[in-house]
Amino acid sequence: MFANCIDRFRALCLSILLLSCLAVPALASPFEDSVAKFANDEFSDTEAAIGEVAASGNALASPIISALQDGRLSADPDSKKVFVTQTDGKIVDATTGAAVDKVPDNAAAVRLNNRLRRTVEAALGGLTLLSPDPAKRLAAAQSVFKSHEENLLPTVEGALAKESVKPIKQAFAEARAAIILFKSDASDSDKLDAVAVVKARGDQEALALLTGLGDQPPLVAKAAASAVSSIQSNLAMWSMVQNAWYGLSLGSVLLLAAIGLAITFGVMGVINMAHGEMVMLGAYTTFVVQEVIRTRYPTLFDYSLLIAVPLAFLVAGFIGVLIERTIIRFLYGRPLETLLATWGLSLVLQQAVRTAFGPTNREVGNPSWMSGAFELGQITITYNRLWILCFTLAVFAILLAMLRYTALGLEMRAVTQNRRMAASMGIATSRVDALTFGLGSGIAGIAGVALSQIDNVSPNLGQSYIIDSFMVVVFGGVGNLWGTLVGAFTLGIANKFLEPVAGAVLGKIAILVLIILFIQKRPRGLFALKGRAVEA
Amino acid sequence: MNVMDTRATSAMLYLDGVHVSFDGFHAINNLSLTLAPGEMRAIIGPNGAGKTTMMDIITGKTKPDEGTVLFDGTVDLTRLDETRIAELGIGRKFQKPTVFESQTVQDNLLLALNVDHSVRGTLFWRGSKAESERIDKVLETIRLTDARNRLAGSLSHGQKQWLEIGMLLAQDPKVLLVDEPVAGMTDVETHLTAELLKEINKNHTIMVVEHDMTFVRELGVKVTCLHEGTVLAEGSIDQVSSNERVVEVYLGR
Amino acid sequence: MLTQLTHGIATMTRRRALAATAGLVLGLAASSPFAPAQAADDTIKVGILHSLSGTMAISETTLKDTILFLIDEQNKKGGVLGKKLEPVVVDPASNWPLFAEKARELITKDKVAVVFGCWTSVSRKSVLPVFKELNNILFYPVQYEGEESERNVFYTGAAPNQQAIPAVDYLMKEEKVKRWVLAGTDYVYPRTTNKILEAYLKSKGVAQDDIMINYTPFGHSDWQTIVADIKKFGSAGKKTAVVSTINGDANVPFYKELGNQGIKATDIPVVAFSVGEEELAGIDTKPLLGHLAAWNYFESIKIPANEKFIKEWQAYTKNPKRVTNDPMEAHYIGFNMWVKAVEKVKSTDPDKVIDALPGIEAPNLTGGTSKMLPNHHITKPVFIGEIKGNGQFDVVWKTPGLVAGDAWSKELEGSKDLIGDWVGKKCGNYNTKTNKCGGQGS
Amino acid sequence: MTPHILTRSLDRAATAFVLIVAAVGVLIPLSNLLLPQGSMFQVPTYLVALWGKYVCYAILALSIDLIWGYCGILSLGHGAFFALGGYAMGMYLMRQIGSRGVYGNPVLPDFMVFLNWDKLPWYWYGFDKFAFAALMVLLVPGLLAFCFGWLAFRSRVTGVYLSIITQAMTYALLLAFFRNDFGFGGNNGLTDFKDILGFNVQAEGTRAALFLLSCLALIIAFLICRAIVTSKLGKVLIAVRDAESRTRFLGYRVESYKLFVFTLSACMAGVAGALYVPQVGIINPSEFAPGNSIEAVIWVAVGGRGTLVGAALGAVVVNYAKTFFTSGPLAPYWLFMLGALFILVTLLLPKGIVGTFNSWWETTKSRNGSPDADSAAREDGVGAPNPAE
Repeated sequence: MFANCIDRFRALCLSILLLSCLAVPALASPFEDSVAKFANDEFSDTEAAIGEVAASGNALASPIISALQDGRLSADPDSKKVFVTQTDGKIVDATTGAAVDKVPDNAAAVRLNNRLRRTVEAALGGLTLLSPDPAKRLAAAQSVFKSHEENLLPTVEGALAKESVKPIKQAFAEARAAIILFKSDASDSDKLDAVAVVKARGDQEALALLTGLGDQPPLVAKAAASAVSSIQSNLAMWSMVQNAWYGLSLGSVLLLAAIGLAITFGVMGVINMAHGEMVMLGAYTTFVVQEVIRTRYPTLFDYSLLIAVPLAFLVAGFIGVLIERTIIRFLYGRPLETLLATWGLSLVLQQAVRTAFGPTNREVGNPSWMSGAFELGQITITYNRLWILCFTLAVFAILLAMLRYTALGLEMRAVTQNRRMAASMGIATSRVDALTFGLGSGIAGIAGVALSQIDNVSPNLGQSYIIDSFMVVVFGGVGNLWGTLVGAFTLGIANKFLEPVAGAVLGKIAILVLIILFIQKRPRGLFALKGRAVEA
Repeated sequence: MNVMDTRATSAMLYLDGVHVSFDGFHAINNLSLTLAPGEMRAIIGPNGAGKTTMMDIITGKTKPDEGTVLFDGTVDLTRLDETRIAELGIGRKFQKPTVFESQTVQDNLLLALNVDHSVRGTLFWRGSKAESERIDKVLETIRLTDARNRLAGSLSHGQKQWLEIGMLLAQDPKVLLVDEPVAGMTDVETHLTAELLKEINKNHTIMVVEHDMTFVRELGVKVTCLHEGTVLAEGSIDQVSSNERVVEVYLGR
Repeated sequence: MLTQLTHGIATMTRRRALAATAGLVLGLAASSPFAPAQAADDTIKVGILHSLSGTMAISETTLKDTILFLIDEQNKKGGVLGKKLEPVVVDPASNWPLFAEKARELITKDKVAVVFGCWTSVSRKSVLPVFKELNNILFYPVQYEGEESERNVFYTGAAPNQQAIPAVDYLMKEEKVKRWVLAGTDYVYPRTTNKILEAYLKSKGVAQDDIMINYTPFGHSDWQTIVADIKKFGSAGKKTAVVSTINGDANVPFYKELGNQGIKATDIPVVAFSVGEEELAGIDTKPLLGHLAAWNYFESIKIPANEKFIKEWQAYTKNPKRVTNDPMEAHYIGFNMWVKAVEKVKSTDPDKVIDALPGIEAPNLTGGTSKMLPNHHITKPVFIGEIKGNGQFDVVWKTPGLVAGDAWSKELEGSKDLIGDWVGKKCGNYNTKTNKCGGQGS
Repeated sequence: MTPHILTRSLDRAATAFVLIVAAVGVLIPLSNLLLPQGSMFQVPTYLVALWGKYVCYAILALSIDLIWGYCGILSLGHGAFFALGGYAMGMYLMRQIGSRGVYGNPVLPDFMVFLNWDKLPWYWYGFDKFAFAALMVLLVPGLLAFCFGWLAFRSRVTGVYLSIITQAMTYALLLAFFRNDFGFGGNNGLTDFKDILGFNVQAEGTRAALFLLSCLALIIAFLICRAIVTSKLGKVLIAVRDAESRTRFLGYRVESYKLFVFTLSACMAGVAGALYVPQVGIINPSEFAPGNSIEAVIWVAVGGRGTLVGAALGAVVVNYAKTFFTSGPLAPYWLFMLGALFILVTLLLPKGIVGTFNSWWETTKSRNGSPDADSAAREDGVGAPNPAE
């Protein structure tokens, strides 16, 4: 009881110190000693230093540890001096807080490994539980939930009592429950309450916590076991939803890759084996855009993809028009020869990119709005996948609208349905051909922008999508954009429901075999055009 | 046995209540038609009247949604595929002349001969005198004897039409379906074709689809006018061409 | 020529045509491009057998440049035995039978003294019979599954005991990992490595339930399900780590998915055996901070020899950003060993060089001296590096000394009694139980 | 087969082709074995292996030409049959290694030992016998082609759809053979062969014999193809190629014809693969890669689709070019050349080398008023295919 009081008192002091942010000069030499350990470049010393600094109650503790986490803490191994580079670029001495001109030349950033990173997180969690920034408090509560450091209980409880923001309060309650569950001298009833709180959380981390409890009183163990099974069955249900989402996401990638092909192959009947290379060119356009932005206008990085989309469309579209004018137009009505010529073309384009950009992968970064994930119920939805899905549907809708409502769209449909008639009505068929092919290629280029966010940007990028794209278009039914849409999502979802059962490889084989069998049943795909026209 | 059944069993071709639609478009609508053995029938009708689709149905290329299609009174054609129907003895000439362009005239006829059509049969085939005599005869009939070694693709349009008719002869079917045999022909050729068809009709049942009214008149046979997938009028050429509805939808003005 | 040929046949009598044909055929077959090039006597030819096109170009092109660089450096020093080295570059185009064909061409037509080449195991397997038959030397610079020791091949990359096992040891000790995901691309190297690791983990008391093995096809790009599975497997309350033998292009989408699904190295660390500086150059590494790789070399190792090598390499390639990696170091070591062996026996005769190589020592780029062992593998230090935000690795652990490469794994039933010894026993698969050359028998 | 089929099939060009191949088949091994090394006309052993490979590719090209050039079936998965034949032979060669493998296991191939398999999977039984393996070389590709073709042709899957599903087939097989669990050595495939029928595969004599055999196989395949394309069956095939539904209306069962040539062609591809494997020393799943099959189709296009000599010639020319360009200073640019070759041939020489030559020959001859212009123009008894399918 007495110890508890002291703990609370200490926590109170700590919180006052942190809240007021008073730059009290540290008088205690133990703090200096502790900080100096950072300069030893030994993980064990660094670990000790973190513990001691965190426990010191010194106002500089939090800045030091967060600097350590971000790699802004440097140490001079000779003088054993440690420096904090603040986020605004100013440099201070870690032990005194006094401003310093520059870090000595032989100082190096204090190194961390994963174990230390966890220690830092836990320490920082303890230190920022009472931070005025709600986001930091939430993060702190979550890191305490994971680390369940017993000595943080009083701080957590204090924070819990004061917290007014509901989700954070909930997080504090969960953090407290986690600590209590691991506290050997907590009462059974406290522990049972804690189990209930954790069970209510119901996610994989709750599951991890409950399954990792170790020895517990029988009553608690029983409650934990039942909580585990209930969470597991709940999660199993969610995993179905998750598979469906993954399927949609994979379907959107397939659709994106195939949609340009649905134009060049589906509408024009040109078997364009260089389609994948158009996708690749789009991805490389993104790379170039990002490179320019990185070196010239770093602040615009988040807009890089928005800039890349029209550029990729233009680049790939232009090359598409060029290809149509120089190669494809001589091969109309000879689909299989087009296949061979475009295959040759794909080799040339690949090697050209390999020569220009090198054979290795190129880095295309995710803008901040495409990084990370959010939780929806018990499934994780990553932003990049979500955006790609939205983007794909948007491209699809725009394309559909374009074909239906614009003059070019009308001309395209006229030319593909009856070339001679269209020509005699004054449509410049060769111009329409070039533009249609350019449109299909341009859309492939756009697809490249999106795919650069989830896949390699290398000369081989296109190869990995070409077969899948053809499967999607053929499965959906040539000449039918809606067929391509349904085909892509069907294949995506089927793949993702097969994968957990059969594994990735067998799942893919099964899909291929199913497509082969399906084509026997419906030789012209899911949404085949009927009637005499198709025979022509 | 009622009247209908007698008609059915005695007919060479018997279509009754046939419907077919493509994506909601009714190409054939309650079509009923009977072709007696040895008859030659001319089919006329505007574009989209369903003439070619009707031939597709008879030859097994298109399956009707409902209705009866009988051959020789007993054989249900809707259950058979093109090959089987051709084997039964229904030959067809296409609207657009379809010959094997990269093969010689002679080979085109050879392929059409109604001899063993199995893989084995053709692999170990060796020509017989009877066969070459028949080919010679057909070549003479279609006036292509001099062109026998030319590639079919190098023939003129009219010659291709004739070659295709020649292939029908070589096939020696019971029923010939002839789709627009004189399209693109000169007047002389048209006349000769009419003569030729009449000659063929001596041994075969024929159904001719044609737009050329002069030609149809020259044939001098019973005429059926189709419109929107159904029979509009039937009778002699004079009867049909004086029919008000026919004039309205087809002959016009 | 074709015209002449057919024309000729049409006009000449058949017998004369035949004679003409015979001459032509032999002429065609025996002449260009295979007529032995007039080898200048004052050079020693070095074959470079790395794919410059196709799927493997991504990794192998750098190694071609490395050897060209090393040859260039050696020639500046006056070459070998007073002769200049002359590189012969061919492109096997990531096509395995073409590897064999090109190896044959290098040895027979170009008469190279040694070949540096191959990346994938299958390419090495494909050229192996050629090197045995024509008795030449291959230096193979990539970490591989082991289970091989051939007289004509020198393995300068890591054997499993020089990479996989130390990495697992590190995770057990430093990270207290109790649960293991062995994720790999479905081919021989991951299969074998995982077999070895599974046996090793079990010998350390890890239960079967705590090991999850997963294989994916080459170039797998949709990792959503597998990353979710790893996450689920990791939520069993025990510290979990992923040991990744995922190969090549599949790594980028894998790491991107890991980063996006928020799996941090502090939660579930991933230790990879096929991800080096070159691979990281294609990824934004900030979300990957703290994930691990085990190699025998890292570019970030700060010793003078390495810094000099990097500086010269970047100057040679005229690219100040060009990275270095482990297989490059392996070629560096192998090349220097070969030079030393040639100078020792004063000949490039393969038999003499092969016999001289075991025992040869050459400095590596991490401050030690590697030695060629009788089993044709070398001694190497093992480093564990954590990925940093700048695409480099931070060395967090290393073996106290150099580890000798095992040709045959001690952990596998089939090979535990085998050793390779080309010095004493003159045998690559000597059975220490039966004291016989020729494998397990049974 | 009755003799008249043979005699009919041999016109002048065909005879010349057979004689050339026979000359190559005899002279190259003889020069390799008998002439002293370094002699001007001595063909080094590695060239024997290289040309052996080309000859196998020529057989594959013939098999593709038979179905594509004469029947209009564009298979983008013919590499699968080639590889299956190769695997059947590879399995025999693996079993011949016996206890000479690195682990010394008398029954299990090395890769099985190292994956801890304790017994041979059932589908490896019998492959220790050459006769059985030889049967499988024909049977496995043939059976797969038969099943696949039976399904596809009966449902009238044609043109592009057929091409794409053949590609799906070979891609599925590629993935399956990559799996180590499948029991064919995974990515590494089958390699390190020692003996074939008791002869060392690496011995010069064996190589020479294999080369001779390959040439013999090429001649036999050529004669079979000639016999088919010059028979009435060949005319039916061309009819199917040019106007499939017309052929059907003449009463031919088109699917039977397609099935027959497709299966036969797959068997031929299988034989080519089986001869290829001992000469290159490895068979691995990358042979199933869709790109390989497309390339093989391109050989045919380059040489001249619908001319058997052209197909064989195309295979040799393209692969010779590949060998030539992948070494030396041109190595980094060879893909440009290969790609450009494919584009230029389809654009400028749609009939391929031999097809174009034939046309040229025909015009020259008719200008000179030579009486038998027709026979030269129709070197294989038919006109060139109509490029528009």
